[in-house]
Amino acid sequence: MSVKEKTEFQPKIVAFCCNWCSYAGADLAGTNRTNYPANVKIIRVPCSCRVNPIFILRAFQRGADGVIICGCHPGDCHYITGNYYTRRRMTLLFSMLDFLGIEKDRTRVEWVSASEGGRFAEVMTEFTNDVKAIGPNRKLEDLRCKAK
Amino acid sequence: MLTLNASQLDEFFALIEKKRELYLPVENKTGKSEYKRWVEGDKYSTALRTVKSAKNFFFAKSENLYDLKMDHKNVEVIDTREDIKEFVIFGVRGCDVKSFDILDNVYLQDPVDTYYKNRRDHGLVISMACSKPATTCFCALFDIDATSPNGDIQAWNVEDKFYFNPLTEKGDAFVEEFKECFTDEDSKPVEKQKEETLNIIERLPFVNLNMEGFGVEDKLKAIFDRPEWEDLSSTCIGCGTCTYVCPTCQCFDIKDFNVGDGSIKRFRCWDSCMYSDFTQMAAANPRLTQTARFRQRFMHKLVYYPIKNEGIYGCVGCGRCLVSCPVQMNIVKVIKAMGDN
Amino acid sequence: MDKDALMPYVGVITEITRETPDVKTFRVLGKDGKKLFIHEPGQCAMLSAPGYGEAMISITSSPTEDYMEFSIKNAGKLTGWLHSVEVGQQVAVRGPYGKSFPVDTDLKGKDLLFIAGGIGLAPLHSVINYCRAKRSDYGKIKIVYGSRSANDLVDYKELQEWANEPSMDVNLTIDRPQEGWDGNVGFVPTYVKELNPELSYTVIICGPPIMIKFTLQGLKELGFKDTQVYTTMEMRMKCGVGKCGRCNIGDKYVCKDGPVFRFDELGELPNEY
Amino acid sequence: MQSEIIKRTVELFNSEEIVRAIGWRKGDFDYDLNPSIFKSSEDLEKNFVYNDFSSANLSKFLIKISQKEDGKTLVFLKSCDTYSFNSLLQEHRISRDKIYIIGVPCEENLDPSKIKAALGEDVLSMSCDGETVTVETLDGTKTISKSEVILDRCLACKSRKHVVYDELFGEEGEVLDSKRFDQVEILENMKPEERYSFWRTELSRCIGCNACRDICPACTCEKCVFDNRDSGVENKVATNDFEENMFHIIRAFHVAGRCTDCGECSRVCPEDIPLHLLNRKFIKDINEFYGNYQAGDDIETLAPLTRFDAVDVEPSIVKTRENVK
Repeated sequence: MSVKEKTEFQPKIVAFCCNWCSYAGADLAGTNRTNYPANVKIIRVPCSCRVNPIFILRAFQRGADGVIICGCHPGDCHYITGNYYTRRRMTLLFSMLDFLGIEKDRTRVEWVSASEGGRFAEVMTEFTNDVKAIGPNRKLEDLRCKAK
Repeated sequence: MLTLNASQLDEFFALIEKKRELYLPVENKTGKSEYKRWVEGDKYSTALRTVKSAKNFFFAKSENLYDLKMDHKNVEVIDTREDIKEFVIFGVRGCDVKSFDILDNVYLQDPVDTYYKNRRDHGLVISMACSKPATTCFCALFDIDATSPNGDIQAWNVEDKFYFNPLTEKGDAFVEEFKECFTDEDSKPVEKQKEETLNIIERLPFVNLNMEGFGVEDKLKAIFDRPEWEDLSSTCIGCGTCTYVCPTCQCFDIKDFNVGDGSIKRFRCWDSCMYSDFTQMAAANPRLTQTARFRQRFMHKLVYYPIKNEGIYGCVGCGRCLVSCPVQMNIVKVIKAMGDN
Repeated sequence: MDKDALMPYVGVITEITRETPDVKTFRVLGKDGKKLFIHEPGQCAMLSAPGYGEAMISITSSPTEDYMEFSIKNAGKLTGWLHSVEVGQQVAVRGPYGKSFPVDTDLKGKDLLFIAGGIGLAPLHSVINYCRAKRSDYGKIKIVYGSRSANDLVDYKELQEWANEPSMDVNLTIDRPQEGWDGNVGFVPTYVKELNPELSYTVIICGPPIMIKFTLQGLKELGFKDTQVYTTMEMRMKCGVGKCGRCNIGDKYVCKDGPVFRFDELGELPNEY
Repeated sequence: MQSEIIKRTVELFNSEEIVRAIGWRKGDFDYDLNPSIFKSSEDLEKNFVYNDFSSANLSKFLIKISQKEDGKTLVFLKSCDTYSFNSLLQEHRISRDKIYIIGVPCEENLDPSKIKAALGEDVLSMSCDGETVTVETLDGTKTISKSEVILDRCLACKSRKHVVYDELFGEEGEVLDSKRFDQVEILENMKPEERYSFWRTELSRCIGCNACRDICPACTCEKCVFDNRDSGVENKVATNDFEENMFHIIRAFHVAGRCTDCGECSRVCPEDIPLHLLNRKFIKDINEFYGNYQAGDDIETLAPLTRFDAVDVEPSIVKTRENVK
């Protein structure tokens, strides 16, 4: 049992977090000492709509097993409308990734506000477990980045 | 002449594959043929031409040159070249075989490109004579005999028999190595097929094209300044299709790929003179317009290359650009507009 | 397997001198303290750093020195990085590439007139110092060098040294008047005309294309012939060995058949440079 | 039809209404017409061809030409090309007042490569007379039924209606009830693994020539993201699977909501990759999620990715919807 635990797959998760909500939410999770998986690497963005589809693909190229985008709840965008655009773009992008046969559970968008530290931790734990369940990213990997 | 029954072909391939890597044209999903590493069950495609040429075997479409590592102030250069296994390319048409000579003139001249040479040394070319040339073929224009192609071993496919004739030492050794596969038979059917094919070649639409005026130094500027370039290139979309399907296009780009752990893979990949960032100068890009870039490609094949290489043109008449160009512009139209046709 | 021409050596930057606000001179030696390779005046080398790409840079130092130097203007990704590094930094270097100036053949015994503008002095620097080291092989040496301002004059110290040598005639000019500058003010082409050099000179010119164009016009008016003028060209290169195709002009490759051209040779090429 | 078109265009040239025309120029064969600029009525009379192989969508060439200061340019547009034209107009890439459009009627175009695949490579000429295609080869005359050799994109024609023109030849057509999403649905109904291997097989043939991008009337950026040296995604030739996948995902994404489904990308692909399926997937999703939208239908409606609705579906719908496996 203990051997199995040691060799358990630890996914790399990239979380693009909006500066005005979920990034602060992550901070809050930290100050509240709420645990969330260490697999998550946060990249701060000024708004969830700053996330270009290329960023997501590049994250997979560089070894991410899952990519999550966190923004303000619809209607609460610091820039008024940014996350509405994110919503459309990501819906279409994720659908396209699915169309190419890439696992649906590798990508996610969540709305997490600055006050939702607990929810941030929950979302990250859940997402990490989902990605853990589907295993390492093979379909969008770049072997050059995985060697050694 | 050495022969092999078509029914024994797969056996022959299996035997080669045991000792070397074997590549040959195989029909792909779309019904066109492509070179592919042979695996049990693959059928040799007798299609006239593959979509991509065979140059990839020697001039790889992308390859790692070396790795670089930077650790603080230290830089390390890591040679990543690997030993290449002996390989065989089966079924290369005469035009593509000739294209290897054209690439040799670039890559084997001083300083020798070791990446290219390494593959050239380890590859054996079994060519295949054409029996049904297409109306878009014009290899005869460049003195290529499609019925008697070069290569280490030349081959013919007449009905259900394959005939082989080694041309080089390498070819002799190969034939010797696999001699139990062949029987010796009369070569009359080959001669007959050659005659029939030559008969077809004479009736091809481009057989009377005229290359006079190209490839000579004193006409360089005259051709360069021709006003026709503007019209010919007016709808060129600047993609790289012609370059990448062309068996003789030889330009490449060198780039760094950041692996992310402090090391860099410096690789080279095919590049196209049709792209706007191909030639650059600090002061100004000398080829700012698509017309200039279009002209560069054809001048290179028809004028510059022959000046540098004893009159050999940088085109083998394979006809791929006639089939693939998105706007149906091609070297034949250029030759017709610029030459004495 | 033999070392491939595309594979670089590792060199160490042993000295960095600031020449002007945006030009630094880098001394590069092998890890063993020796020169990486032997070059001829006017040849280039490909410098690179992991992740910053490669750039063809002319070798500034004379072959007669026991080191190799590059004067580099901060202009792009790689050169910007070079300007940020310190002594001891290693770099990848391959070369030497290209044709040199014909110092031991056509130029031997001739009077030489060097005309340079801005960073264009860098490639000529190698030739000038070579001629200086073998002074008796050449006739008179005249240098005309111009820049935007006095601060932008590359190798100012060395220019003074050259000027102090009785057998060398150094003429400096800057584009606009400047406080503390008592030399000539004006563009290089005009200054060359004013200096009215004798026709015995063989001219070696390097600088911005516009300067070359007008200087050449002026020289022609003075009676100079194309066969008397050499230049060295600049173009972005990738392989440096005449294979990758991007520096192709007419039937010449700048990296291999150049970068040094005599003007009558250039005249035979299509006007794409 | 061709002679009528020529006659009218010559009139326009003579009345100095137009100074140049962009059309299809006669090639070495019937089928290799190249898009070209005609600067005089003489040239047009001699070399203009409109036939079953005039497949090229001429609208994108107008970007470069309509920037010229002098005079009007005439362009021949088939019904599906007019959608691309409207799209360009909407994005201010061309100026309408410098262009004169002649709408030309379009029956299905023919695919020379299908004809060659069926009848051999030694084709000298091809012509279509209603239902039968007659082909002259070195071996003699052969025939084939037209239905077998129609260009793929025309098999799923979305509209025979010209949405913009100054002058129209033939009857006004209609928007068709096309089955163009059938193939997308077939893929959607596959298992993800099957879809992945389908696309790997297709995309692994990609030679990185950029023809799909360069021919696309919706790809009009002055500097493409794939041409940006510092983007980290720029590449001439894809080096591995990832780069192939990425190029095609991003290419399709960048035209999502703007693609009129003209099918030029698949038509010009030298490797016959069904690139239009990627674009159609986006169109199908957009119709499903945000209501029916046809890019180029008019020039007022905002493209779906440049607007939003407060009650839009959440991205999680990709996981939960039932009609897609």
